[in-house]
Amino acid sequence: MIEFAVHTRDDGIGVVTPEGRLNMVSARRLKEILSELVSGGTTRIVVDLGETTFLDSSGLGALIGGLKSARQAGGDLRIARVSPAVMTVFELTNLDRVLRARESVEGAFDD
Amino acid sequence: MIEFAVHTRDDGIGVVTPEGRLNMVSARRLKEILSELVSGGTTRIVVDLGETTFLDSSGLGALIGGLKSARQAGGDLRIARVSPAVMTVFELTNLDRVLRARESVEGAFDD
Amino acid sequence: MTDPGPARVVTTLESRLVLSAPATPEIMDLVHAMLEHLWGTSPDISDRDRMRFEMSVIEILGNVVEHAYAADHSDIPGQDGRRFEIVVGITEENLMAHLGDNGLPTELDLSGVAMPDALAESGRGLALATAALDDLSYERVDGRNLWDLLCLRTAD
Amino acid sequence: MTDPGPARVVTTLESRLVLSAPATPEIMDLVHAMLEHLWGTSPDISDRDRMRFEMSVIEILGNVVEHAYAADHSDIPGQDGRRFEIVVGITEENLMAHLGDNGLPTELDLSGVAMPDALAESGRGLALATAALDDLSYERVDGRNLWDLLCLRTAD
Ligand SMILES: Nc1ncnc2c1ncn2[C@@H]1O[C@H](COP(=O)(O)OP(=O)(O)O)[C@@H](O)[C@H]1O
Ligand SMILES: Nc1ncnc2c1ncn2[C@@H]1O[C@H](COP(=O)(O)OP(=O)(O)O)[C@@H](O)[C@H]1O
Repeated sequence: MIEFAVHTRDDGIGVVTPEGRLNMVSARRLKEILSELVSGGTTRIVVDLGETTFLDSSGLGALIGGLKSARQAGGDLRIARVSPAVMTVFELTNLDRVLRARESVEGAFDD
Repeated sequence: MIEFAVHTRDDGIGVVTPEGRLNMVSARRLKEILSELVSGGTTRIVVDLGETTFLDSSGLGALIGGLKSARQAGGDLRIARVSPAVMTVFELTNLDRVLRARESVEGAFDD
Repeated sequence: MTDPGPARVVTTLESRLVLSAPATPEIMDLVHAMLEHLWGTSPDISDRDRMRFEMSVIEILGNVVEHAYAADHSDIPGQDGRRFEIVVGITEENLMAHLGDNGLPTELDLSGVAMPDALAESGRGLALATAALDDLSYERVDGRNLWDLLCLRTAD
Repeated sequence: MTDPGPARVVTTLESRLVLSAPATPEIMDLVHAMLEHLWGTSPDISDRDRMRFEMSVIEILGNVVEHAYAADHSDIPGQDGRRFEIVVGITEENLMAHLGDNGLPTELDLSGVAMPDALAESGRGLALATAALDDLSYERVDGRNLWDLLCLRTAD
Protein backbone atom coordinates (compact mmCIF):
# COMPACT_ATOMS: atom_id res chain seq x y z
CA MET A 1 0.00 0.00 0.00
CA ILE A 2 1.47 3.36 -0.97
CA GLU A 3 0.30 6.86 -1.75
CA PHE A 4 2.26 9.44 -3.72
CA ALA A 5 1.89 13.11 -2.84
CA VAL A 6 3.03 15.24 -5.82
CA HIS A 7 3.23 19.03 -6.03
CA THR A 8 5.17 21.69 -7.88
CA ARG A 9 6.57 24.56 -5.83
CA ASP A 10 6.51 28.26 -6.78
CA ASP A 11 10.20 27.99 -7.74
CA GLY A 12 9.29 25.27 -10.27
CA ILE A 13 10.78 22.40 -8.30
CA GLY A 14 8.63 19.26 -8.23
CA VAL A 15 8.30 17.43 -4.91
CA VAL A 16 7.25 13.76 -4.87
CA THR A 17 6.57 12.10 -1.52
CA PRO A 18 6.09 8.32 -1.58
CA GLU A 19 4.11 7.47 1.59
CA GLY A 20 4.58 3.82 2.48
CA ARG A 21 6.57 1.07 0.79
CA LEU A 22 8.50 1.47 -2.45
CA ASN A 23 8.49 -2.05 -3.86
CA MET A 24 7.98 -3.79 -7.21
CA VAL A 25 4.36 -2.70 -7.55
CA SER A 26 4.73 0.89 -6.37
CA ALA A 27 8.06 1.52 -8.17
CA ARG A 28 6.20 1.32 -11.48
CA ARG A 29 3.94 4.14 -10.39
CA LEU A 30 6.89 6.22 -9.15
CA LYS A 31 8.60 5.75 -12.53
CA GLU A 32 5.48 7.01 -14.33
CA ILE A 33 5.09 10.00 -12.02
CA LEU A 34 8.73 11.03 -12.49
CA SER A 35 8.66 10.71 -16.27
CA GLU A 36 5.41 12.67 -16.49
CA LEU A 37 6.94 15.47 -14.42
CA VAL A 38 10.02 15.65 -16.65
CA SER A 39 8.09 15.48 -19.91
CA GLY A 40 5.78 18.18 -18.52
CA GLY A 41 8.77 20.49 -18.06
CA THR A 42 9.47 19.96 -14.35
CA THR A 43 13.10 18.89 -14.58
CA ARG A 44 14.21 19.71 -11.04
CA ILE A 45 12.67 17.14 -8.70
CA VAL A 46 13.05 16.34 -5.02
CA VAL A 47 11.93 12.90 -3.91
CA ASP A 48 11.04 13.28 -0.24
CA LEU A 49 11.75 9.87 1.32
CA GLY A 50 10.70 11.01 4.80
CA GLU A 51 7.49 8.97 4.61
CA THR A 52 9.00 5.98 2.79
CA THR A 53 9.15 2.98 5.09
CA PHE A 54 10.68 0.46 2.68
CA LEU A 55 12.88 0.52 -0.41
CA ASP A 56 14.13 -2.26 -2.69
CA SER A 57 15.98 -2.52 -6.01
CA SER A 58 12.89 -1.68 -8.05
CA GLY A 59 12.47 1.54 -6.05
CA LEU A 60 16.15 2.31 -6.62
CA GLY A 61 15.67 1.62 -10.33
CA ALA A 62 12.77 4.08 -10.52
CA LEU A 63 14.87 6.76 -8.78
CA ILE A 64 17.83 6.19 -11.12
CA GLY A 65 15.48 6.29 -14.12
CA GLY A 66 14.08 9.61 -12.92
CA LEU A 67 17.58 10.96 -12.25
CA LYS A 68 18.72 10.13 -15.77
CA SER A 69 15.72 11.65 -17.54
CA ALA A 70 15.83 14.77 -15.34
CA ARG A 71 19.52 15.27 -16.16
CA GLN A 72 18.97 14.63 -19.87
CA ALA A 73 16.39 17.41 -19.78
CA GLY A 74 18.90 19.76 -18.14
CA GLY A 75 17.63 19.31 -14.58
CA ASP A 76 18.39 17.01 -11.66
CA LEU A 77 16.73 14.66 -9.17
CA ARG A 78 17.61 14.78 -5.49
CA ILE A 79 16.50 12.78 -2.49
CA ALA A 80 15.78 14.17 0.96
CA ARG A 81 14.85 13.09 4.49
CA VAL A 82 16.15 9.53 4.16
CA SER A 83 15.62 7.41 7.30
CA PRO A 84 18.60 5.35 8.60
CA ALA A 85 16.86 2.11 7.57
CA VAL A 86 16.27 3.28 3.99
CA MET A 87 19.82 4.73 3.92
CA THR A 88 21.09 1.17 4.44
CA VAL A 89 19.79 0.24 0.98
CA PHE A 90 21.59 3.18 -0.68
CA GLU A 91 24.82 2.30 1.13
CA LEU A 92 24.68 -1.40 0.21
CA THR A 93 24.47 -0.45 -3.49
CA ASN A 94 26.98 2.46 -3.28
CA LEU A 95 24.23 4.67 -4.68
CA ASP A 96 24.67 7.03 -1.73
CA ARG A 97 27.32 8.70 -3.91
CA VAL A 98 25.19 9.06 -7.05
CA LEU A 99 22.11 10.09 -5.09
CA ARG A 100 23.44 12.05 -2.12
CA ALA A 101 20.79 12.35 0.60
CA ARG A 102 19.82 15.93 1.53
CA GLU A 103 18.55 16.80 4.97
CA SER A 104 15.54 18.86 3.95
CA VAL A 105 13.22 19.13 0.98
CA GLU A 106 13.49 22.94 1.07
CA GLY A 107 17.28 22.99 0.86
CA ALA A 108 17.71 20.05 -1.51
CA PHE A 109 18.64 22.29 -4.47
CA ASP A 110 20.70 24.81 -2.47
CA ASP A 111 24.05 23.53 -3.82
CA MET B 1 -4.60 -2.04 13.84
CA ILE B 2 -7.02 0.48 15.35
CA GLU B 3 -6.99 3.97 16.80
CA PHE B 4 -9.59 5.41 19.13
CA ALA B 5 -10.42 9.11 18.97
CA VAL B 6 -12.09 10.18 22.22
CA HIS B 7 -13.45 13.60 23.12
CA THR B 8 -16.09 15.15 25.36
CA ARG B 9 -18.36 17.76 23.83
CA ASP B 10 -19.46 21.04 25.44
CA ASP B 11 -22.84 19.48 26.21
CA GLY B 12 -21.07 16.75 28.24
CA ILE B 13 -21.61 13.97 25.71
CA GLY B 14 -18.61 11.74 25.13
CA VAL B 15 -17.79 10.75 21.56
CA VAL B 16 -15.65 7.66 20.88
CA THR B 17 -14.57 6.95 17.30
CA PRO B 18 -12.92 3.56 16.68
CA GLU B 19 -10.88 3.98 13.49
CA GLY B 20 -10.20 0.58 11.91
CA ARG B 21 -11.17 -2.92 13.00
CA LEU B 22 -13.05 -3.74 16.21
CA ASN B 23 -11.90 -7.28 16.92
CA MET B 24 -10.80 -9.36 19.93
CA VAL B 25 -7.69 -7.27 20.58
CA SER B 26 -9.20 -3.83 20.08
CA ALA B 27 -12.50 -4.61 21.86
CA ARG B 28 -10.58 -4.83 25.13
CA ARG B 29 -9.37 -1.29 24.65
CA LEU B 30 -12.84 -0.03 23.71
CA LYS B 31 -14.24 -1.63 26.89
CA GLU B 32 -11.62 0.18 28.99
CA ILE B 33 -12.25 3.52 27.28
CA LEU B 34 -16.02 3.25 27.81
CA SER B 35 -15.77 2.27 31.46
CA GLU B 36 -13.27 5.08 32.15
CA LEU B 37 -15.66 7.59 30.57
CA VAL B 38 -18.59 6.38 32.69
CA SER B 39 -16.62 6.23 35.93
CA GLY B 40 -15.31 9.73 35.14
CA GLY B 41 -18.88 11.03 35.02
CA THR B 42 -19.47 11.00 31.25
CA THR B 43 -22.58 8.83 31.16
CA ARG B 44 -23.98 9.89 27.79
CA ILE B 45 -21.77 8.41 25.08
CA VAL B 46 -21.96 8.22 21.29
CA VAL B 47 -19.84 5.57 19.62
CA ASP B 48 -19.22 6.88 16.11
CA LEU B 49 -18.86 3.76 13.93
CA GLY B 50 -18.31 5.79 10.76
CA GLU B 51 -14.61 4.86 10.68
CA THR B 52 -15.08 1.26 11.86
CA THR B 53 -14.34 -1.16 9.04
CA PHE B 54 -14.94 -4.42 10.89
CA LEU B 55 -16.97 -5.62 13.87
CA ASP B 56 -17.24 -9.03 15.56
CA SER B 57 -18.83 -10.45 18.72
CA SER B 58 -16.10 -9.07 20.99
CA GLY B 59 -16.76 -5.58 19.61
CA LEU B 60 -20.50 -6.11 20.20
CA GLY B 61 -19.72 -7.29 23.74
CA ALA B 62 -17.72 -4.12 24.46
CA LEU B 63 -20.60 -1.96 23.17
CA ILE B 64 -23.18 -3.85 25.27
CA GLY B 65 -20.90 -3.58 28.33
CA GLY B 66 -20.64 0.18 27.78
CA LEU B 67 -24.41 0.48 27.25
CA LYS B 68 -25.13 -1.30 30.53
CA SER B 69 -22.73 0.72 32.65
CA ALA B 70 -23.86 4.00 31.05
CA ARG B 71 -27.51 3.16 31.82
CA GLN B 72 -26.69 2.06 35.36
CA ALA B 73 -25.10 5.48 35.89
CA GLY B 74 -28.27 7.17 34.60
CA GLY B 75 -27.02 7.83 31.07
CA ASP B 76 -27.09 5.96 27.76
CA LEU B 77 -24.84 4.74 24.94
CA ARG B 78 -25.80 5.25 21.31
CA ILE B 79 -24.19 4.30 18.05
CA ALA B 80 -24.02 6.44 14.93
CA ARG B 81 -22.90 6.39 11.30
CA VAL B 82 -23.00 2.59 10.92
CA SER B 83 -21.94 1.35 7.47
CA PRO B 84 -24.14 -1.25 5.72
CA ALA B 85 -21.46 -3.92 6.19
CA VAL B 86 -21.17 -3.29 9.94
CA MET B 87 -24.98 -3.06 10.16
CA THR B 88 -25.11 -6.69 8.96
CA VAL B 89 -23.49 -7.77 12.23
CA PHE B 90 -26.07 -5.90 14.35
CA GLU B 91 -28.90 -7.39 12.29
CA LEU B 92 -27.59 -10.97 12.53
CA THR B 93 -27.61 -10.70 16.34
CA ASN B 94 -30.90 -8.74 16.57
CA LEU B 95 -28.95 -6.08 18.44
CA ASP B 96 -30.17 -3.47 15.98
CA ARG B 97 -33.16 -3.14 18.32
CA VAL B 98 -31.16 -2.73 21.55
CA LEU B 99 -28.61 -0.44 19.90
CA ARG B 100 -30.57 1.50 17.32
CA ALA B 101 -28.22 3.12 14.79
CA ARG B 102 -28.44 6.93 14.55
CA GLU B 103 -27.58 8.76 11.38
CA SER B 104 -25.35 11.44 12.84
CA VAL B 105 -23.17 11.88 15.90
CA GLU B 106 -24.60 15.36 16.50
CA GLY B 107 -28.22 14.18 16.59
CA ALA B 108 -27.64 10.86 18.37
CA PHE B 109 -29.16 12.13 21.65
CA ASP B 110 -31.95 14.19 20.09
CA ASP B 111 -34.70 11.72 21.05
CA MET C 1 -18.76 -34.21 14.98
CA THR C 2 -19.78 -33.97 11.32
CA ASP C 3 -18.31 -34.92 7.96
CA PRO C 4 -16.02 -32.45 6.18
CA GLY C 5 -18.20 -29.60 4.96
CA PRO C 6 -18.58 -28.53 1.32
CA ALA C 7 -16.01 -25.79 1.92
CA ARG C 8 -13.19 -28.35 2.33
CA VAL C 9 -12.58 -28.12 -1.42
CA VAL C 10 -10.82 -24.81 -0.71
CA THR C 11 -7.72 -26.80 0.27
CA THR C 12 -7.31 -27.87 -3.37
CA LEU C 13 -8.06 -24.48 -4.98
CA GLU C 14 -5.20 -23.21 -7.14
CA SER C 15 -5.75 -19.63 -6.02
CA ARG C 16 -5.97 -20.44 -2.29
CA LEU C 17 -4.04 -18.57 0.39
CA VAL C 18 -2.64 -20.60 3.27
CA LEU C 19 -1.24 -19.28 6.54
CA SER C 20 0.23 -21.39 9.33
CA ALA C 21 1.17 -19.57 12.54
CA PRO C 22 1.13 -19.60 16.34
CA ALA C 23 -2.40 -19.31 17.76
CA THR C 24 -2.22 -15.86 19.41
CA PRO C 25 -4.69 -12.97 19.55
CA GLU C 26 -2.19 -10.77 17.67
CA ILE C 27 -2.27 -13.03 14.60
CA MET C 28 -5.83 -11.84 13.86
CA ASP C 29 -4.51 -8.75 12.11
CA LEU C 30 -2.51 -10.90 9.71
CA VAL C 31 -5.62 -12.94 8.91
CA HIS C 32 -7.48 -9.70 8.22
CA ALA C 33 -4.60 -8.72 5.89
CA MET C 34 -4.90 -12.08 4.14
CA LEU C 35 -8.61 -11.51 3.54
CA GLU C 36 -7.89 -7.97 2.33
CA HIS C 37 -5.54 -9.46 -0.25
CA LEU C 38 -8.28 -11.88 -1.25
CA TRP C 39 -10.80 -9.05 -1.73
CA GLY C 40 -8.21 -7.32 -3.92
CA THR C 41 -8.09 -10.34 -6.23
CA SER C 42 -11.93 -10.40 -6.56
CA PRO C 43 -13.19 -6.83 -6.39
CA ASP C 44 -16.74 -7.86 -7.35
CA ILE C 45 -17.68 -9.39 -3.98
CA SER C 46 -20.42 -7.48 -2.15
CA ASP C 47 -19.60 -5.66 1.11
CA ARG C 48 -22.20 -7.74 2.88
CA ASP C 49 -20.66 -11.04 1.73
CA ARG C 50 -17.19 -9.83 2.72
CA MET C 51 -18.34 -8.83 6.17
CA ARG C 52 -20.26 -12.02 6.97
CA PHE C 53 -17.37 -14.17 5.76
CA GLU C 54 -14.57 -12.18 7.43
CA MET C 55 -16.52 -11.91 10.69
CA SER C 56 -17.18 -15.67 10.74
CA VAL C 57 -13.54 -16.53 10.03
CA ILE C 58 -12.44 -14.22 12.84
CA GLU C 59 -15.05 -15.64 15.26
CA ILE C 60 -14.05 -19.25 14.64
CA LEU C 61 -10.33 -18.46 14.77
CA GLY C 62 -10.88 -16.29 17.86
CA ASN C 63 -12.52 -19.24 19.58
CA VAL C 64 -9.56 -21.45 18.68
CA VAL C 65 -7.17 -18.90 20.19
CA GLU C 66 -9.33 -18.34 23.31
CA HIS C 67 -10.82 -21.75 24.02
CA ALA C 68 -9.11 -24.61 22.19
CA TYR C 69 -6.01 -24.54 24.39
CA ALA C 70 -7.62 -23.58 27.71
CA ALA C 71 -6.86 -26.77 29.58
CA ASP C 72 -4.03 -28.43 27.71
CA HIS C 73 -0.31 -28.50 28.32
CA SER C 74 1.05 -28.15 24.83
CA ASP C 75 3.45 -25.44 26.00
CA ILE C 76 5.55 -28.00 27.86
CA PRO C 77 8.99 -27.82 26.17
CA GLY C 78 9.45 -30.53 23.59
CA GLN C 79 5.76 -30.81 22.76
CA ASP C 80 4.34 -29.14 19.71
CA GLY C 81 3.23 -25.58 20.40
CA ARG C 82 -0.12 -23.99 19.79
CA ARG C 83 -0.38 -23.55 16.06
CA PHE C 84 -3.15 -23.28 13.52
CA GLU C 85 -3.47 -23.32 9.75
CA ILE C 86 -6.00 -21.37 7.74
CA VAL C 87 -6.86 -21.80 4.06
CA VAL C 88 -9.05 -19.22 2.32
CA GLY C 89 -10.27 -19.03 -1.25
CA ILE C 90 -12.92 -17.70 -3.58
CA THR C 91 -14.74 -19.19 -6.54
CA GLU C 92 -17.47 -17.73 -8.74
CA GLU C 93 -20.08 -19.08 -6.32
CA ASN C 94 -18.41 -19.39 -2.92
CA LEU C 95 -16.26 -17.85 -0.22
CA MET C 96 -14.55 -20.66 1.66
CA ALA C 97 -12.26 -21.13 4.65
CA HIS C 98 -10.72 -24.17 6.27
CA LEU C 99 -9.15 -23.98 9.73
CA GLY C 100 -7.06 -26.62 11.46
CA ASP C 101 -5.63 -26.45 14.98
CA ASN C 102 -3.77 -28.77 17.33
CA GLY C 103 -5.85 -27.84 20.39
CA LEU C 104 -8.15 -29.96 22.51
CA PRO C 105 -11.22 -31.59 20.97
CA THR C 106 -14.53 -29.88 21.68
CA GLU C 107 -17.94 -31.42 22.27
CA LEU C 108 -19.75 -28.39 20.85
CA ASP C 109 -23.09 -29.13 19.20
CA LEU C 110 -23.24 -26.64 16.36
CA SER C 111 -26.90 -27.38 15.68
CA GLY C 112 -27.80 -26.27 19.20
CA VAL C 113 -26.12 -22.87 19.15
CA ALA C 114 -28.48 -20.07 20.19
CA MET C 115 -28.11 -16.30 20.43
CA PRO C 116 -27.73 -15.26 24.10
CA ASP C 117 -29.76 -12.52 25.86
CA ALA C 118 -29.62 -9.11 24.24
CA LEU C 119 -27.61 -7.70 27.14
CA ALA C 120 -25.08 -10.55 27.36
CA GLU C 121 -21.50 -9.36 26.87
CA SER C 122 -20.17 -12.62 25.41
CA GLY C 123 -21.28 -15.95 24.01
CA ARG C 124 -22.41 -14.52 20.69
CA GLY C 125 -19.53 -15.76 18.49
CA LEU C 126 -20.75 -19.14 17.33
CA ALA C 127 -24.35 -17.96 17.00
CA LEU C 128 -23.14 -15.08 14.85
CA ALA C 129 -21.00 -17.35 12.66
CA THR C 130 -23.76 -19.95 12.19
CA ALA C 131 -26.25 -17.18 11.32
CA ALA C 132 -23.85 -15.55 8.86
CA LEU C 133 -22.51 -18.66 7.12
CA ASP C 134 -24.30 -20.96 4.70
CA ASP C 135 -22.40 -23.91 6.12
CA LEU C 136 -20.20 -24.51 9.16
CA SER C 137 -18.73 -27.93 9.89
CA TYR C 138 -16.46 -29.26 12.60
CA GLU C 139 -14.59 -32.53 12.83
CA ARG C 140 -11.73 -34.00 14.81
CA VAL C 141 -9.19 -35.87 12.67
CA ASP C 142 -5.80 -37.22 13.74
CA GLY C 143 -5.59 -35.06 16.83
CA ARG C 144 -6.59 -31.89 15.00
CA ASN C 145 -9.74 -29.79 15.04
CA LEU C 146 -10.93 -29.01 11.52
CA TRP C 147 -13.44 -26.27 10.75
CA ASP C 148 -14.95 -25.60 7.32
CA LEU C 149 -16.74 -22.34 6.56
CA LEU C 150 -18.88 -21.58 3.52
CA CYS C 151 -20.64 -18.44 2.25
CA LEU C 152 -22.65 -18.63 -0.96
CA ARG C 153 -22.04 -15.39 -2.83
CA THR C 154 -25.06 -13.13 -3.25
CA ALA C 155 -25.62 -10.15 -5.52
CA ASP C 156 -25.13 -6.79 -3.79
CA MET D 1 23.47 -25.35 -6.68
CA THR D 2 24.46 -25.53 -3.01
CA ASP D 3 23.42 -27.48 0.08
CA PRO D 4 20.54 -26.20 2.20
CA GLY D 5 21.74 -23.08 3.99
CA PRO D 6 21.90 -22.64 7.78
CA ALA D 7 18.58 -20.77 7.63
CA ARG D 8 16.69 -23.95 6.67
CA VAL D 9 16.16 -24.62 10.39
CA VAL D 10 13.42 -21.94 10.24
CA THR D 11 11.08 -24.59 8.83
CA THR D 12 11.13 -26.36 12.21
CA LEU D 13 10.83 -23.28 14.43
CA GLU D 14 7.78 -23.38 16.68
CA SER D 15 7.16 -19.64 16.25
CA ARG D 16 7.51 -19.66 12.45
CA LEU D 17 5.01 -18.03 10.11
CA VAL D 18 4.24 -19.84 6.86
CA LEU D 19 2.40 -18.44 3.85
CA SER D 20 1.57 -20.35 0.68
CA ALA D 21 0.02 -18.37 -2.17
CA PRO D 22 -0.05 -17.70 -5.91
CA ALA D 23 3.19 -16.07 -7.15
CA THR D 24 1.89 -12.60 -8.14
CA PRO D 25 3.35 -9.11 -7.68
CA GLU D 26 0.33 -8.18 -5.51
CA ILE D 27 1.19 -10.82 -2.92
CA MET D 28 4.24 -8.74 -1.86
CA ASP D 29 2.07 -6.58 0.40
CA LEU D 30 0.91 -9.65 2.30
CA VAL D 31 4.52 -10.74 2.81
CA HIS D 32 5.30 -7.26 4.13
CA ALA D 33 2.33 -7.67 6.52
CA MET D 34 3.72 -11.02 7.62
CA LEU D 35 7.07 -9.45 8.42
CA GLU D 36 5.32 -6.60 10.23
CA HIS D 37 3.63 -9.19 12.44
CA LEU D 38 7.03 -10.78 13.05
CA TRP D 39 8.54 -7.43 14.11
CA GLY D 40 5.61 -7.02 16.52
CA THR D 41 6.52 -10.29 18.22
CA SER D 42 10.19 -9.23 18.65
CA PRO D 43 10.27 -5.46 19.16
CA ASP D 44 13.99 -5.50 20.02
CA ILE D 45 15.27 -6.01 16.46
CA SER D 46 17.21 -3.05 15.10
CA ASP D 47 15.78 -1.02 12.20
CA ARG D 48 18.85 -1.83 10.15
CA ASP D 49 18.43 -5.59 10.63
CA ARG D 50 14.72 -5.37 9.78
CA MET D 51 15.41 -3.45 6.60
CA ARG D 52 18.19 -5.67 5.29
CA PHE D 53 16.16 -8.79 6.00
CA GLU D 54 12.83 -7.52 4.65
CA MET D 55 14.50 -6.06 1.55
CA SER D 56 16.30 -9.35 0.84
CA VAL D 57 13.13 -11.42 1.27
CA ILE D 58 11.27 -9.10 -1.10
CA GLU D 59 14.13 -9.17 -3.66
CA ILE D 60 14.32 -12.96 -3.74
CA LEU D 61 10.54 -13.35 -3.83
CA GLY D 62 10.27 -10.59 -6.44
CA ASN D 63 12.71 -12.53 -8.63
CA VAL D 64 10.61 -15.67 -8.23
CA VAL D 65 7.52 -13.76 -9.32
CA GLU D 66 9.28 -12.00 -12.22
CA HIS D 67 11.73 -14.58 -13.50
CA ALA D 68 11.06 -18.12 -12.27
CA TYR D 69 8.03 -18.63 -14.51
CA ALA D 70 9.15 -16.65 -17.55
CA ALA D 71 9.35 -19.55 -19.99
CA ASP D 72 7.26 -22.29 -18.51
CA HIS D 73 3.72 -23.40 -19.18
CA SER D 74 2.43 -24.13 -15.72
CA ASP D 75 -0.67 -22.08 -16.40
CA ILE D 76 -2.01 -24.73 -18.75
CA PRO D 77 -5.28 -25.89 -17.15
CA GLY D 78 -4.83 -29.05 -15.14
CA GLN D 79 -1.21 -28.39 -14.32
CA ASP D 80 -0.24 -26.96 -11.00
CA GLY D 81 -0.31 -23.18 -11.02
CA ARG D 82 2.40 -20.75 -10.06
CA ARG D 83 2.62 -20.96 -6.31
CA PHE D 84 5.26 -20.31 -3.68
CA GLU D 85 5.67 -20.94 0.01
CA ILE D 86 7.54 -18.69 2.43
CA VAL D 87 8.58 -19.50 5.99
CA VAL D 88 9.92 -16.72 8.23
CA GLY D 89 11.15 -16.83 11.80
CA ILE D 90 13.31 -15.17 14.42
CA THR D 91 15.59 -16.54 17.11
CA GLU D 92 17.80 -14.72 19.62
CA GLU D 93 20.63 -14.73 17.06
CA ASN D 94 19.03 -14.92 13.60
CA LEU D 95 16.43 -13.67 11.18
CA MET D 96 15.63 -16.49 8.76
CA ALA D 97 13.50 -17.09 5.69
CA HIS D 98 12.92 -20.11 3.49
CA LEU D 99 11.28 -19.79 0.09
CA GLY D 100 10.06 -22.58 -2.15
CA ASP D 101 8.54 -22.25 -5.62
CA ASN D 102 7.42 -24.55 -8.41
CA GLY D 103 9.03 -22.47 -11.18
CA LEU D 104 11.80 -23.36 -13.60
CA PRO D 105 15.26 -24.21 -12.29
CA THR D 106 17.85 -21.44 -12.58
CA GLU D 107 21.56 -21.70 -13.33
CA LEU D 108 22.39 -18.57 -11.35
CA ASP D 109 25.84 -18.53 -9.76
CA LEU D 110 25.28 -16.67 -6.51
CA SER D 111 29.01 -16.33 -5.88
CA GLY D 112 29.41 -14.39 -9.12
CA VAL D 113 26.76 -11.75 -8.48
CA ALA D 114 28.11 -8.21 -8.96
CA MET D 115 26.57 -4.76 -8.52
CA PRO D 116 25.76 -3.24 -11.94
CA ASP D 117 26.76 0.27 -13.11
CA ALA D 118 25.63 3.11 -10.89
CA LEU D 119 23.19 4.34 -13.55
CA ALA D 120 21.66 0.92 -14.35
CA GLU D 121 17.92 0.82 -13.75
CA SER D 122 17.70 -2.89 -12.94
CA GLY D 123 19.85 -5.91 -12.15
CA ARG D 124 20.59 -4.83 -8.58
CA GLY D 125 18.31 -7.28 -6.72
CA LEU D 126 20.55 -10.27 -6.17
CA ALA D 127 23.61 -8.10 -5.54
CA LEU D 128 21.65 -6.19 -2.92
CA ALA D 129 20.39 -9.37 -1.25
CA THR D 130 23.81 -11.02 -1.18
CA ALA D 131 25.35 -7.84 0.24
CA ALA D 132 22.65 -7.50 2.89
CA LEU D 133 22.41 -11.13 4.00
CA ASP D 134 24.88 -13.18 6.01
CA ASP D 135 23.95 -16.26 4.02
CA LEU D 136 21.95 -16.95 0.86
CA SER D 137 21.59 -20.47 -0.52
CA TYR D 138 19.78 -21.92 -3.49
CA GLU D 139 19.02 -25.51 -4.37
CA ARG D 140 16.68 -27.42 -6.68
CA VAL D 141 14.92 -30.32 -4.98
CA ASP D 142 12.07 -32.45 -6.37
CA GLY D 143 11.10 -29.94 -9.03
CA ARG D 144 11.13 -27.01 -6.62
CA ASN D 145 13.48 -24.05 -6.18
CA LEU D 146 14.47 -23.59 -2.56
CA TRP D 147 16.03 -20.39 -1.22
CA ASP D 148 17.36 -19.93 2.33
CA LEU D 149 18.08 -16.47 3.71
CA LEU D 150 19.96 -15.66 6.90
CA CYS D 151 20.69 -12.40 8.76
CA LEU D 152 22.75 -12.55 11.94
CA ARG D 153 21.23 -10.04 14.35
CA THR D 154 23.40 -7.08 15.26
CA ALA D 155 23.09 -4.52 18.06
CA ASP D 156 21.48 -1.25 17.00
N1 LIG E 1 -12.79 -23.94 19.33
C1 LIG E 1 -13.38 -24.15 20.53
N2 LIG E 1 -12.84 -25.06 21.38
C2 LIG E 1 -13.41 -25.27 22.59
N3 LIG E 1 -14.49 -24.64 23.03
C3 LIG E 1 -15.07 -23.73 22.23
C4 LIG E 1 -14.55 -23.45 20.94
N4 LIG E 1 -15.34 -22.51 20.37
C5 LIG E 1 -16.30 -22.23 21.26
N5 LIG E 1 -16.16 -22.95 22.38
C6 LIG E 1 -17.04 -22.92 23.58
O1 LIG E 1 -18.29 -22.38 23.21
C7 LIG E 1 -18.60 -21.22 23.98
C8 LIG E 1 -19.37 -20.20 23.15
O2 LIG E 1 -18.51 -19.64 22.16
P1 LIG E 1 -18.91 -18.29 21.45
O3 LIG E 1 -20.32 -18.38 21.01
O4 LIG E 1 -17.91 -18.01 20.39
O5 LIG E 1 -18.83 -17.18 22.56
P2 LIG E 1 -17.61 -16.69 23.48
O6 LIG E 1 -16.35 -17.05 22.79
O7 LIG E 1 -17.85 -15.23 23.58
O8 LIG E 1 -17.78 -17.40 24.80
C9 LIG E 1 -17.25 -20.72 24.48
O9 LIG E 1 -17.36 -19.97 25.66
C10 LIG E 1 -16.49 -22.01 24.67
O10 LIG E 1 -16.78 -22.57 25.91
N1 LIG F 1 14.42 -16.87 -9.21
C1 LIG F 1 15.01 -16.67 -10.43
N2 LIG F 1 14.75 -17.53 -11.44
C2 LIG F 1 15.30 -17.32 -12.65
N3 LIG F 1 16.14 -16.31 -12.95
C3 LIG F 1 16.46 -15.44 -11.99
C4 LIG F 1 15.90 -15.57 -10.68
N4 LIG F 1 16.38 -14.55 -9.92
C5 LIG F 1 17.18 -13.83 -10.72
N5 LIG F 1 17.23 -14.34 -11.96
C6 LIG F 1 18.01 -13.80 -13.11
O1 LIG F 1 19.05 -12.98 -12.59
C7 LIG F 1 18.95 -11.67 -13.14
C8 LIG F 1 19.40 -10.64 -12.11
O2 LIG F 1 18.43 -10.57 -11.06
P1 LIG F 1 18.42 -9.30 -10.11
O3 LIG F 1 19.79 -9.02 -9.65
O4 LIG F 1 17.42 -9.54 -9.03
O5 LIG F 1 17.96 -8.08 -11.01
P2 LIG F 1 16.61 -7.85 -11.86
O6 LIG F 1 15.55 -8.70 -11.26
O7 LIG F 1 16.37 -6.38 -11.66
O8 LIG F 1 16.95 -8.20 -13.27
C9 LIG F 1 17.51 -11.52 -13.57
O9 LIG F 1 17.33 -10.57 -14.60
C10 LIG F 1 17.16 -12.93 -14.02
O10 LIG F 1 17.59 -13.15 -15.33
